[in-house]
Formats: sequence, structure tokens, C-alpha cells
Amino acid sequence: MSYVPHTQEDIQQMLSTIGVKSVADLFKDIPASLRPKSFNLPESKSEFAVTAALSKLAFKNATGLINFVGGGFYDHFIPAAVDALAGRSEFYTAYTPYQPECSQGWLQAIYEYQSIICQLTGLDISNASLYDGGTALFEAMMMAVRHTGRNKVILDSGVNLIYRTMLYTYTSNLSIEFVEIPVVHGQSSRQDLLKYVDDQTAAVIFQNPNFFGAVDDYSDMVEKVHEFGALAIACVYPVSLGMLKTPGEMGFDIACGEGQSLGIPLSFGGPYLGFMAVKSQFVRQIPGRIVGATVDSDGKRGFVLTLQTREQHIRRERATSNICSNEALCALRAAIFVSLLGKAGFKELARQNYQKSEFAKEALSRVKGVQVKRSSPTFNEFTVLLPCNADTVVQRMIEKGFACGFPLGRFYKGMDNYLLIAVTEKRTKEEIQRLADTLEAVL
Amino acid sequence: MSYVPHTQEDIQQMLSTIGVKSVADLFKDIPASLRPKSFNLPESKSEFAVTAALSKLAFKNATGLINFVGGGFYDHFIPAAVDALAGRSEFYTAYTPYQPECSQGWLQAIYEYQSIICQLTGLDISNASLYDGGTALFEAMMMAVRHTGRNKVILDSGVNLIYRTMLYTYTSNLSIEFVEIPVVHGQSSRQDLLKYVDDQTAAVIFQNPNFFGAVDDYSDMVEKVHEFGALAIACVYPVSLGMLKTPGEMGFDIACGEGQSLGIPLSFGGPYLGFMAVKSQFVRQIPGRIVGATVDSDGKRGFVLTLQTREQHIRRERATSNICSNEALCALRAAIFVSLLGKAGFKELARQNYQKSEFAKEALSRVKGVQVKRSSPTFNEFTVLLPCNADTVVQRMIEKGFACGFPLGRFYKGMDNYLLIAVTEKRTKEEIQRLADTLEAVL
Amino acid sequence: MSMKLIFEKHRDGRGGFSYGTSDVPQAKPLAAKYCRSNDAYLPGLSELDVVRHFTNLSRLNFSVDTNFYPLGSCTMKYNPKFTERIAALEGFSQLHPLLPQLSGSLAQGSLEVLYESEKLLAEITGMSAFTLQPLAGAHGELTGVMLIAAYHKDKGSRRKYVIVPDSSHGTNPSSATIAGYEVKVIPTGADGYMDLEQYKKELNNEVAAVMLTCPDTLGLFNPRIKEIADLAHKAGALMYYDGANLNAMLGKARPGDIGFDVMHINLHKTFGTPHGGGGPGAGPVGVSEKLVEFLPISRVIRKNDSTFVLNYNYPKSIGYIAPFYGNFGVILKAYAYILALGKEGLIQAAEIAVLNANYCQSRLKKYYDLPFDKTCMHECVFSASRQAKNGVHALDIAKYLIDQGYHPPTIYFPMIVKEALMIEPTETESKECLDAFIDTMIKIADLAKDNPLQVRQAPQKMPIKRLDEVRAARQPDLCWKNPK
Amino acid sequence: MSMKLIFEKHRDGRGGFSYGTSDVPQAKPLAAKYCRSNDAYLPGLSELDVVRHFTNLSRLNFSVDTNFYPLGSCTMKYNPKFTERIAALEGFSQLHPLLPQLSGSLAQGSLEVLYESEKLLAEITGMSAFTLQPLAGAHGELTGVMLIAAYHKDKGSRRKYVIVPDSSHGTNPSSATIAGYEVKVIPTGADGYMDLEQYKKELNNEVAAVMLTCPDTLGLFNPRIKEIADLAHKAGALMYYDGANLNAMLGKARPGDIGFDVMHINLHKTFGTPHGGGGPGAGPVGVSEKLVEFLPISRVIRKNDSTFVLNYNYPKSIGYIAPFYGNFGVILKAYAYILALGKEGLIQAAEIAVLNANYCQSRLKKYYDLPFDKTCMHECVFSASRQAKNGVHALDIAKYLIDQGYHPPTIYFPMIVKEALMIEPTETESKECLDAFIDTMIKIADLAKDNPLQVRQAPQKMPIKRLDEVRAARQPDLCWKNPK
Ligand SMILES: Cc1ncc(COP(=O)(O)O)c(C=O)c1O
Ligand SMILES: Cc1ncc(COP(=O)(O)O)c(C=O)c1O
Repeated sequence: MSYVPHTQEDIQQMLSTIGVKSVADLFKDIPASLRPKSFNLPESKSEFAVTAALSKLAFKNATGLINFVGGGFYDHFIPAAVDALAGRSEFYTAYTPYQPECSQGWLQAIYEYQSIICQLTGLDISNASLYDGGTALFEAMMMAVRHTGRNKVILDSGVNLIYRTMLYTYTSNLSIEFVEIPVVHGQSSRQDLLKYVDDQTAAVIFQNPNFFGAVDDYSDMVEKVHEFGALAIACVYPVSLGMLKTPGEMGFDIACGEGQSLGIPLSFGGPYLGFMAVKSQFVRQIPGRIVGATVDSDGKRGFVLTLQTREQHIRRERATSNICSNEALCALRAAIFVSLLGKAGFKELARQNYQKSEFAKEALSRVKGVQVKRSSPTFNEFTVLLPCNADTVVQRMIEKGFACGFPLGRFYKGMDNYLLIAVTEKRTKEEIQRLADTLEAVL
Repeated sequence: MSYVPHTQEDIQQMLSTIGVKSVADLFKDIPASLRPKSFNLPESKSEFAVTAALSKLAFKNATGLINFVGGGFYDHFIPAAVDALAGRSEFYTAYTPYQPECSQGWLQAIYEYQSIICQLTGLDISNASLYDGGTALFEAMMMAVRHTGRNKVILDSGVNLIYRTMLYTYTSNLSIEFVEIPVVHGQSSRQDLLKYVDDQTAAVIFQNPNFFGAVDDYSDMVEKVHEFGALAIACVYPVSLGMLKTPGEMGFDIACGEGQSLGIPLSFGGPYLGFMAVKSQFVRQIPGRIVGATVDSDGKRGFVLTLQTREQHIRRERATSNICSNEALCALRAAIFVSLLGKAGFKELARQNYQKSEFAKEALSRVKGVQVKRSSPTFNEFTVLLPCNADTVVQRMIEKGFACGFPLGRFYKGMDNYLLIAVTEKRTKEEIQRLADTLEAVL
Repeated sequence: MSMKLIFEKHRDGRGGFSYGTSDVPQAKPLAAKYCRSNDAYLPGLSELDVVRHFTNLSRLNFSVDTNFYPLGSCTMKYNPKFTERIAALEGFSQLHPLLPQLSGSLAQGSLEVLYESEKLLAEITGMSAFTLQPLAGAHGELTGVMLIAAYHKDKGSRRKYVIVPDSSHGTNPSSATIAGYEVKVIPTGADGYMDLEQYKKELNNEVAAVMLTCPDTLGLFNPRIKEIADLAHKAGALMYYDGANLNAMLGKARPGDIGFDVMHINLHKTFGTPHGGGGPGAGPVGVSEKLVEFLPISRVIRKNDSTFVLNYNYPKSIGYIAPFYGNFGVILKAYAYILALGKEGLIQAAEIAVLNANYCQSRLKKYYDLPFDKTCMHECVFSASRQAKNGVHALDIAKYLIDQGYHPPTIYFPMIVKEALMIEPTETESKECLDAFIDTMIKIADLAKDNPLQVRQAPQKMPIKRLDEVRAARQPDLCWKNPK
Repeated sequence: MSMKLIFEKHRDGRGGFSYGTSDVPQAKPLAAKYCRSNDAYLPGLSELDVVRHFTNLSRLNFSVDTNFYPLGSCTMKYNPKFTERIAALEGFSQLHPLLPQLSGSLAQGSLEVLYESEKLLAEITGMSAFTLQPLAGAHGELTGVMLIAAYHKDKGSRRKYVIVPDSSHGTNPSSATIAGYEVKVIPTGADGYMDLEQYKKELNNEVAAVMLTCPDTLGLFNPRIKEIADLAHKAGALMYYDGANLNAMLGKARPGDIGFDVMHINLHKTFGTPHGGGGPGAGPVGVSEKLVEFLPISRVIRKNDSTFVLNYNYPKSIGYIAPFYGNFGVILKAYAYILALGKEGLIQAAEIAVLNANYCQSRLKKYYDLPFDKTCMHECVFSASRQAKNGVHALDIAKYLIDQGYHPPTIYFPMIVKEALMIEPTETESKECLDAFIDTMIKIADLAKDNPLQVRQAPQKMPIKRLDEVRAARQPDLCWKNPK
């Protein structure tokens, strides 16, 4: 395929206007010695040929497994209207709304997204999006480090290992001191927090529900954190906020996390959506683009990118973040998704996740040899202890058509027999029952 | 799902404005005796549940067979841009452009569609679409009957049996006299035409390529038809018009046919696209909606539905046709499809269909026991004679992953060993070779 | 912004889509006498320019997804997006209609959709059986009248006439004619209903059928409908139900129970399938027991082992109405729609559609003449006669509405109402939306008194002003002409 | 038309999407202390009203599919539609990223896409290996600088500085800072290139890296780029290539051949993937041989049996940059794009992009100041200083263009050009489109002389006029407030 409209005649006319003989002349600034040593690429293909080839690859991936894998990334149903609306050309093929007069659609949609994130988290200010949950957590942590001028960070080990690893990676050239506090019986250890939090602490980071699915009320711990002048950061799962106590209610300064659950396909890891909301006092410290409402010269409401003096294109090396392109289309999907569900629908979504997960706990606890861990309440994900290596069970279950959960041994030493099971609203009673029955059969 | 926005409060307020107590009061004109004797329907379901249930049904259909079945309906590749553009809400959820000022997009697109059909067929005037190829042929025939005031119609038996059956069905309560002239060695019998055409003849109907795939130059026969004052009607396959002599060039008065090949999915039989083009002298006889260019009060070009006095909503029982809703979205797809391909692309499409079909003839003629019928030239479809019942071969080929062709015995007595094979641009050399090899293996 | 035609954007040597080089060897070319002498003069543009052309064209239209669209008789309700996703599934969209001829097993999913859809429609309407073949409402009418003809022929009686009221939709008399009948028209009485005396006078054993819309095109349900049907039956005529207005009747009354023998449903209206620009539709036809044997072939049969087959063996069948099974894609979407709404949802649709129409009627009747002041069903029909006295006609009102962002109601139909404004809000529009529309209509009524010129000069905000329709008809310019 | 917020359309008791009744029995509710005390105040609308809201919002935007969009540095080329169809295939779009942890066999198709994409990018750029993890260009920069830090650390040297020219994009110095470096800025010389003397002065063994864009943000290819790289290498510093402008270089020069050690590619720019409203992007990072061992994990390996595995076993790896494998959906579309264009198509893209930019530059340089009058690459940078003297600033020109249906060029960047107008037409725009745009620009230059006010009052045709940005920043209104 070629998407170039130029005829030979066009090219000739343009060259003569420019005053050169050939297109090659335009590249004369590139010394001969710097010309490609090789440019060995396949030949151009038709749309049909590429589509056919990639459809074959799509078929090489697993489809049709009944999915009970979560681990921070969830198989929720996406209403068709989300695709239809987010796919509108005027959203899809625009770019950052630098010019507000011809971008009001985008700007208003982002403002609405920001408002939705505030409503969900119970906090005051949201940005327009960050890359993903992990980078959002990094940005949140750096914001706390900058704000407090301190460099000690306390990390609950219930935070997704993937995110903890990202934090370590990003800070390897910075002087941040991390302390991890353990999860005891599924919940974060109050005792250990008290041991480590001090006036050198920039931030304390929790995740709710934590990686094992356990739900907690962190209000007491946030209070302690604040006593030492540190910031409290919550990494949260947005769908759970249809039911769970909000970061705002618990007193957190910053809430952030992965927004994939809000109408964004799993798509093998991305594009996803990092979201972040903060208390209003941090308005000039929050990273990322922000849309604000204002008025035009006739006094009519309109929307603009605002507070840009925080950003790299103005502040350069002193910016609050280096982010430029973000995940706007994913944020738009989230805004549409939540708007379609509405107040009642969003609550019902959370309710059904909870209910189905509780039903799965019941069903699985009746399976001989399976022990459902119940030390903490959970939302839609929980751990079970198997009588044997979870990996082997997972393999057998794949053969039966189930992605039955995440084998925790992959992330945690000594948890080889544990499985982390997520149950979304998509799973039917029958499928859950079949999961239990099949597990019984393969054990 | 419910798509109704009303809250209980809305309903109460509205009822009180209307001045009735309950919604039931609004239905008081329906006597109790006429209330439904039963209304036993399933309960409302969620979008997810319906999608899941129907996805299961989709899986019960055959997918992935390598397709060599045509018979008037072809497996062409549809560029993704066709779906994207035709799916635009402002096209998709509008209706007939009765109000031109808020429908210029639709009106111009239809005008462009009409222009494309004229270019393809070599005729002067096209309507905005009819239901499908068969009903288009019926409309064309009736136009000839009305125009000539005669009622004898000569039908070439190379016309798709499905369409011939439709003509017989539609006219069963009218006094039309049909004569079928035979196909001899794949081509329409000149001798028989001469025998039957006379000054009672309203129309003579040919199909090119005919149902067996044979291509002909009908110019001589059209001349004869005109000598008797009858109209000549061509039923044509639009993709073939990228290569074949046009109805206009052959002197036909009316060209019509099935437009499915122009970017419309096979979709198990519809929605499809009936198209029709006529010589300019028939401008006030052509059925269906027509868009014309005109100017607005500032002299600016604009488009309107025109010549409406032919139509049912004005002319009622004296209209040229009863058509109201047509196949506008399919016509739009056709316009976009042809525009994307352009002059060169459309020609190349026809060329590749021809070339691949010729290659398949070669490959199949090397299969022992298979005889490729070569008495007439063909475009992208041809018949082969098998050494045994084609039905059995078809079954075996399905097991090997091929829909290897249409068994002609289904439509024609005495042709049980014949297979009609279509080869579109989608079929690769490798697939065609594999068809031949597999056929060899199963015979 | 008036837009160039796509042909006017053509440049020789420019092309969009490419098929790549063919992977088969060159074949001997087809003899010249079979080939066209010049390439078709088709527009050559880059893919971007085609995309931009049609995207920008689309933006010139009003549509349900962007505007309130109370086009009477057309039931322009919200068409759910999810049905598109289903119709696009490869198993449905890429299925060749001849595959069942190769093997019954290849299309079981689609056959099940057809079978179940027929059953649901039968239950919704109280008819005995359906054919899904007709491709739109008018096509259903034609099919229905052909069934009626076959029935009478089978009885050995060749009847000549079909009766329609003068309020009927143009397709009704037209379909009857095309099926070979002569049309008798019954006027509407002062009460808004078909004149019963006139009807009785015309009814005799030459009448093959009576075609009615119910509720009729005035939006009224005729309480004496049963009497009309009984009279027809006594005369040996059959009753045809034009289902265009079925939306108001869902769960409230069934044509089958009322005594109709044949009916069509406009699936694309009542069951919410997109038909942008005027189609595609689908017009399934339902019949009472005595007409089942005449239905078109093929018909889908469910076997004892729960598989489905196509049966072509009905000797009295009228034959083929469509090449295959109807507009399958449309039927599939309507089926999904019915499953999603379910029993409660369909009843709610009828109730709220009627509520919305009556709300509009109540709030507007002070400002516009209401020829028949009765509780209406899914639509209300006003007359702009009062405004016309000041030179503001239905057409002017329509144009002014366009400037305010509303698609106008149907105008000048039904023909029996002078300056008709036929408003069908549908059930998917909110009270806020109706109120805003009604306020605009009231404003227009005021303007018609105070400043009629302002209304008559509308629209001003559209890409074009009013078009010269006379010129369009007198000097037809119906296709772009190749300049060379 | 200014539009209500979706929250302002909310009505209590109204809802769109429904989950149906749950099929599992009621569970014991979660203890109140874990639950939110009030439901989130989210907008409640019908599905139609949500559809209408966002559809109408979309219509307020300019976009590539509707408007010429020469936004400099952003490469707003046509994004082919077919890649969407591929990304939507269930096998890709519904694949859970943790599935390879369950079994290697579950994601072979996607792993192959990743593996092959890396290989293609390496060949296009001449780098030894790529990581696809970075989620945008700036994220790639950060990753790249972290790789540089890891490299130096591994060598036992802790360097302090990163050098950037003053023409660099803001993300460059910002990324360097976030990775823990101090930034040294080199001015641009009178010839439009980085001041070589200044550069040599700042270069020493405390410098970890030199970050360059090439062609740079003025659209110029620095013919002495190799010399700059050699000097850096001699000082033990690494060369970072900001690939935002790679479009001009496809098949013309490769960063790897020039001597760059690390680079990122903005897949969403060069390889045409949609990133509406500002993302998602993808910023794969390529490295020369000596940095390969530091690349993030996981990495995709092809085994002898042609299957693919994820390898996490790289002891010197910097770790995880993204949770998984990068923005897979974006990578997949870019991969499809590269396959479709192929070698010839990519070279053609570069050539025509450069041709288009030079054409604009040639035709406009009589009318606007051209700070550096040289053959440009994919974009040309003018200054509106001449117009500014009459009070017509770059911003005014931008606003007037909007009224004419054009998305404005990038303005006020690069910062070293006063009143900068940075025009990047891309290769997918036709000569006719450019000519119309250029004519408009010329008209503006004329107006700036004859009627500056007309330009300064633009836009007039948009739904809003110029907005009060100061108020937006001084009295931030950043989210809708719950009225209760
Ligand atoms: C009352 C009535 N009958 C019949 C029809 C014809 O239906 P279709 O347009 O589907 O052919 C219509 C269409 O508007 C109608 O309103
Ligand atoms: C020159 C240059 N470098 C870096 C970037 C940052 O890329 P991204 O927006 O993908 O983070 C941009 C984006 O505009 C750019 O133009």
C-alpha cells in the first residue's frame, strides 16, 4: 500500500517550484558516508495480504479460555458504544488539544474524565491521564519526594510486584530509600508501618484491594503517615470504587492506579490508562496535562489546557514530569464507559463483581483439597491454597478450557501452591460452578 | 437493556400535563377484547448476555473455509475504510434525505453513487438503489412492459435461476408471457432469440457473465431486439465491468444487477444492493429514488431528491414502483468502495479476478478426471465436469477445508456432475494450487 | 462549505487502494470484443482524501445520533450500537448464502437466528407464521398482497380490488397495483377514522383485501377496527395490516388477535436497526393459519434433533421473494434488539412512545391546529393552517427547525391533513429533549405571527440555503459527466 | 453551540447500560467500614443521550480525517484504517498480558508480533536491539537515559551531565533530569546548527550523554552530526537520538550508522498509529551492541523450533519500564503499517514528506521570515516576526487558520525562533491541499499588512472565540463540582 497522493506530474511541478532537479537533491545534506549500510525490509504488501497474515497470528493466540486471571488487569465487559464513540474520527485522529477553538470536543471530554476520576476517588483534582498504573505510581511517589523534600519511601508489599519492580527500576539512578512492609494474613502490617514511618519519610504507598485481593480500611494508617508529615498514596482499582471506601474518605493525599478496567481492552498489556487524583493543595505539583474551564471573549464557557507552566514544554528540565503524549484515547474510553454505566450501573458493576467472587469462594471451598484464604475480606479476587503445585493445576485447567487464575509462585517465593483467582461480572454462575467442578476433577 | 430515558418523575409530570392518570389511560381506545391473547416473550437481557449468546451462534456457522463459491454473490475483499466511513453515525442513523438542507452529505454521496454506476455500466442515468439484483431485474422488466405496452418477455436461461424464479413469482398475478431461450455451449442461442423475438416482445433479458460464468458480446442480439421495438435488459456483475464490454457499449437500454460485489459483505444473503441504470430517454420511467444537482437561493450547488412525481408517496397507485426504503447504506458502501479503488484499482481488481480464475482453470485442467469447460471465455467463474457426483465431492472437500464450488445439480437437472467455481482476488496462488491438489486427492 | 464532488478531486495517476502484484502468472488476455474500450472514469484519490471526503460529507447530515429526529411514520428511535458488533462477527458477516446448498451443517447458527426470529415475531403479532424474505416494508406489502392473490386463486376466485383508506401510506395503493389489483380509496370521516359507510358500500365479493395501518397515519387507533375486519371477512376479503406503526402496539394489541390475515413489520423501524439514508430495511410478513401454505420458499424447519434445515417443498408457495432468506444482517440486529429489550422492554417502548407523542400533542395543541383532538398513539399530526395564513407553511416551519438543530417532522403527509406536521418522537427521547423541541415549536408559532419572514427565510445556518427543486426536476442533472 | 457537561445532563433514576440481574445468590455484604459512604456522583443518562453527547463533542474537533493538520514535530499523517481492524481481532484485543505466565503457548501470535517488530525497527534504524516497552516518546527518552546511566555505572563511572541543544524538545532536558542528571544546554549558532565550539567546551568526562534530534526541531539535518558523535564518544559520552523526526530519515540515514548509541522511535508519529487527543503512543528504544545487556526485561526470544519465549534472565537489565511488553495495540498497528508500506513505501514516505515541506517553504518564504534558509527535511520553521510588527502574532495566524478550516502549525516552538510557525505537512497530503493552505497563508500575510484586526479577531466561525487562559490558570476550575 502507499498512502501518498503524488502523481509524477505533481512531483515534477513541486521540484521545479523548489528549484531542484530531483528528490535526491533534497537530501544532499546527508553525507554519502552516512547513507544506510543496509535497509533490508520486506516488500510492500496489500491491505488484504497484511490483514490475512496478521489474522493468522491472532489465531495463534489463545481465544475462548474462560478467564479467571486478574492480577491488576481485568476481563470486564465493554459496551459496544464505547468503541463506536471513542472511534469517531474527530476524536481518533486529532492530537493534543493545543488549539482550544478547534478542540473543544476533546477538551470537554477530558474535563469530564477528570471529573469522573475525582468522583470515583473522592479527591479534588485529576490530571488528563498518565501512561499506566505503574508509571502513575512512580509519578505520585516523585511528587511526594519533591513536595516533602525527603527521600524515604515506605512500600506496602501488597502493592503489585510489577509496580514495585517498576519503582525500583525508575529510581536506580536516584537516591530514594525504600522500605517494604510485609503483608500479614493478607493485610498490611500496622506494626511494621509504625516501626518504619518517620520524619524522613516522603511517602507511604498502599494498594487497595492489594495484590492478593484483600480489602482494607487504611484510614488509621494514613493518619499515622500524616503525623510524620509524609504523604499517603493509594494505588486503587477503579471498578472497586463502585463499592469500596474511597482514597479521599481514608484521607489519602494521592490516589493513582491502572484505569484499564474502565472500558479498555486487555490487549496484551496496553495501551492502558494511568490515572491520578490529588487533594486540591497539590494543584501545582500534579504531573501531566490538565484541562480547565474558562470563558471566551463573549463570556461563554470553554475549556483549555491549563497550568502548563508545570510541564516540560515550558519548564523543560524543571518540569514536574517529562510526559508529553499520554493516553488520551484511553481516558476518553474511560469517560464514555463510566457515563454509559451511570451512577446506578457503576455501582451494580462493583456489586456483581463482589457477588460473583463471593459465590466463587463458596463454590471453591467445597472442592476437596482446595482451601480458600479468608483472613481478609476481598472484592473480586482472592487466593486459594491447592494441595499441589499451582503451575501443574493451571496447565491441566488450560486443557479443560480455563485460565483458572494466576499461580502466585511466579511472583512470590514459597507460594507455589497458591492461586490468585479473579471473578468479574462476565463470569456466569454456570462457568464458576464449572470451574469448581473441573478443578475437583483435575486435582 | 432499556433505552428509555424516563424517570418515574418524568412520567408523572408528563401524564399530568396530558391530563391523564396513568399510561394505561393512553391506550383506552384499544378495546379490552382486542388486548393480546398472549405475549410470551423472553425476559430482558443485558447487552453482554445477548452478545455472548449470539457469538455462540456465529460460531455454529462455518468459518475459515477457503471459498470458491460464487453463483452471483462473491467473496471480495472489503477495505477497512469502507466500514469506517459507511459506519459514521451521521450516515448510519439518518433516514431518507427528504430535507436537503440537513442532508447534503447523503444527497451528494448518492449523486456520486449514481455517477459511478453510470460510469461502470456506460449508461446515462442511475437511481439511488433498489433492494437487490432480483428485484432490480423485476423493476427493469416492468419498466419495459410499461414503456412498450407489451407483455411478452424473453429470458435467456443463462440468467441466474434465482432471479428467473423471482420474476415468475412476482408476475404470477400479472399477465406476462415468458419465453426462455436456451444456453448452448455456455452461450445464449442467437437462433432461438431470432425465433421468439417479435413485435409483441416488451423485453429481452440477458446476463453477462451468465450463470455459468460465460462472457459474451450481446451487441448483435441487442440490435435484433431493437429492430422489434423491444427493450434490451442486461443483468451484470459490477466487478466484471472493470474489464468487460459495458451494457452501454452493447446498446442495452437498461442495465441492472446485484451490487454486493462492491464492498458489501456476503452476510448470508443481505442486505445487498440492487442497482439500475438506463438510457437518458427513460429518465421519467426509471423506478426508485433519484438525486439531482441544483442550486440554492445563493446560486450554490446543492443536491435534492428529484423527479419524485414518479414515486409512490406522490403518485400512489400510479407510481413507477412501490419502493420506499431502499438500500442506501449499501449504495454508500459501493460508492466508497469504488472511490477507494479508483480508476486503476478497479481495473486491477477485475484483472486479478480474471487472471486468478484463468490460473485455476489451468491448475484444475491438470487434475485427472476433471474437465474444465472451455467453450466460452469466462471472467472469474467457470464450470468443471467431474467424474462423479459433484455433491459427494463437495462434501469431501468441506472436510478438507474448502467450499470448492457450487454443485450445479442443485439448480439444473442433468448437471449432477458439474461444479461452478468462482475465483476472486482473495484467493492466493497457493490456495488455488491446493484446491487442485486436494481435488485430485479426494476424487 | 459546499463540497467538491469526488470526481472533481480526481487526478490521473493517483490511486488509493492497491491489490499488490498478482501472484499468478499472466494469462492470455480476454479477446478485445468482450472488453470495454475505455476504462471506467472513476475518481482517483489517495485513501486519506477519500476518507476526508466522506467523513466531511457525513458531517453535513442530521442523524439520530446527533439530533432529535421526530420524522413521523419513520420511528427514528435510538439504534443500539451493540447489534453492529454482532452483525460484524465473521461467522455472520462472511457467510455465503449458498453454503446451505453445499451442506446443511455450514449455517446452523444463522438458520437458528432465522427460525427464532420468526417465532418471536409471531408471538409479538399473534400471527401464525412469518416469512423473513421481504426486504423492506413496501416489499412486504407486495409480498402480502401476492399471498392474498394466491389465496384467492387457490379458492378459485379471481378478485379485482384492494381497498385502502385515503390516509394510507403511498406504498399501500402502489403495492396493490403492482401485485395486479385495482385500488379503491375510502375517505376519512370527520372523526378521523375511515368512513365506515363508504367502506361498507365499496365492500363486495370483488374485493380481495383491505389494507389498513393501525394505528393509522394520523396516529389514531380505530376502536371499530374489529368491526371493519369482520365486515371484510364476511365479504370474503382478507385484512392486510401495514405494520409501520407497530411500535405503539407492542404488548398492547396484536394484529393476529384483531383479525388481520396478513401483515408486514418494518424491522428497521420498530426493532431499531440502522437504515441510514433510506435503507436497508426488512419487511417480514406474517400470516394467519389459512395463508401459511402460500408463504415464500425456502422456510426454516427445526428438526427433532434440534438442527435446522431449509425446506423448499411447499407446492402452493408463491415462490422466491428475495434471492435468499431476506436481509439477514438486518434481521439479526432486530433479533438481538428484541432479545435485549425482552417482554418488559418492548411493552415499555410502546408505552413511552405513546406517552411522548401525547405529551407533544398536549403541549403544542394551543399553538397549532390539531385536526383530530384525540388521544394519539405513537405520533401526533398537527396542521400548520393557522400559520399558513401568515404565509408560514409546514415547509417553512421545517426549515426553521433545521436551523435550530432539529430534524423536522414529516410534512405534508398524511395528505388528507392540510399543511400536515407529523411528529413521532419515539420512546428513546427524554422529556428534556421534548421540552426543548416543543419550546422551539412554540417560538415558531409566535414568529409566524410576529415575524413570518424570519421563518420563511430559514435555513440560514446550514451549508446551503433552500434549493431550487423546480430546476432540479426540469433540467435533471443526475450524474457527473466525464469532462473529456 | 456550547455544550452542557455530561454531569449537567444527569437525572436521578436515569441509567444507560444495564448488567441485568446477577445470576448468583446474594452474598453477605462487605462490612460497612470497607465501603464508600455515598455512591459516586456519576452522570445518569440514557444510552442515546451518552451517544449524542460524545458524538456531538467529537464534531467540535479538527482531526486528520477532516482537516489538514500540519502540526510541526507531530507528524500528523494519515493513519490507515485497516490497522484498527487487525488490533480489534479477538486474539489480540482480548489477550490477558499475564497469560504467558500460565503457559508459553497461549500468546505465540503476539510474541511473534513483538519479535518481528523489534527486528524491523532494528533494520530501519541500524540499531542492534530494541525494547518495545516505553509507552511514548518521552518515556523512551527516560528509558534511554536510564540505560545510559546503567552503562556508565557498569563501567564504574558516575557521570553527572546530559547535554542538549537549546532547540531541543522540552521532553529531552526533562527526561534527563528525571533520570537523575543535570542538563547542560548548548545554544544554536547563526547557521541554525548546534554551536560546535560551545559544545566542545562543555564536553568532558562528566558528560554521560548528548541528546540530539536529527533532523532537529528546525527541520534541518546537521551535516556535521558524525563529528558531534565522534567527539562525544571520545569523551566517553553516549549519543542519544530523539527519533521524533525519523519520518524524514526512512531509508535515507540510520541513527545506528551515524553513531548513535541509544534512540527512541515515536511509533505513533512515524508509523501512523492513531493517538487522538494526545495518546496513546509507543516509544520503543533501540540501542547499539554495547547497551543490549541493559535493556529492560522481559525480552522476546525465538527458539530453534520457531516458538517464542519471554526471557527475564538478564542480570544487568535495568528492570521493568512498563508492566508488560509496551503498548501492544500500538505496536501491532505500527507493525501492520510497516508491512503494508514495505521498503519502497517507507522510502517514499520520507521523500514525499521532505518534498512537501520544501514546497511549503519555497512558496511561503517570500511572505514569512525564514530564519534559516536551507533545504529542510520533513518540516519548515518560519517566523512571524514580520507580521508581528503589525500586531499579528503567530497565535493570531493560528486562529485565523482555524477559521479557514486548517489546524494550525505548531507555534512558538522551537523556542529559539521568535514567533515560530513550524509546518510539517507529512507525505499523505496532496499538492492541491498544500496549495490551498499556502494560498491561505499568503492571504494572511497580506491581511497582516492591510487589515491586521481581521486576523487578530479570529476565530469567528468556531463554536467559541478566544478563551481566557489567564483566568483558567489563576482560578483553576478543573472538575465538575457535585451541586449538593
Ligand atoms: C405507514 C407506512 N407504511 C409503509 C411504509 C413503507 O415501508 P418501507 O419504507 O420499509 O418500504 C412506510 C414507510 O415510511 C410507512 O410509514
Ligand atoms: C522532537 C520531539 N521529541 C520528543 C517528543 C515526545 O514524544 P511523545 O509525545 O511521544 O512523548 C516529541 C513530541 O511531540 C517531539 O516532537
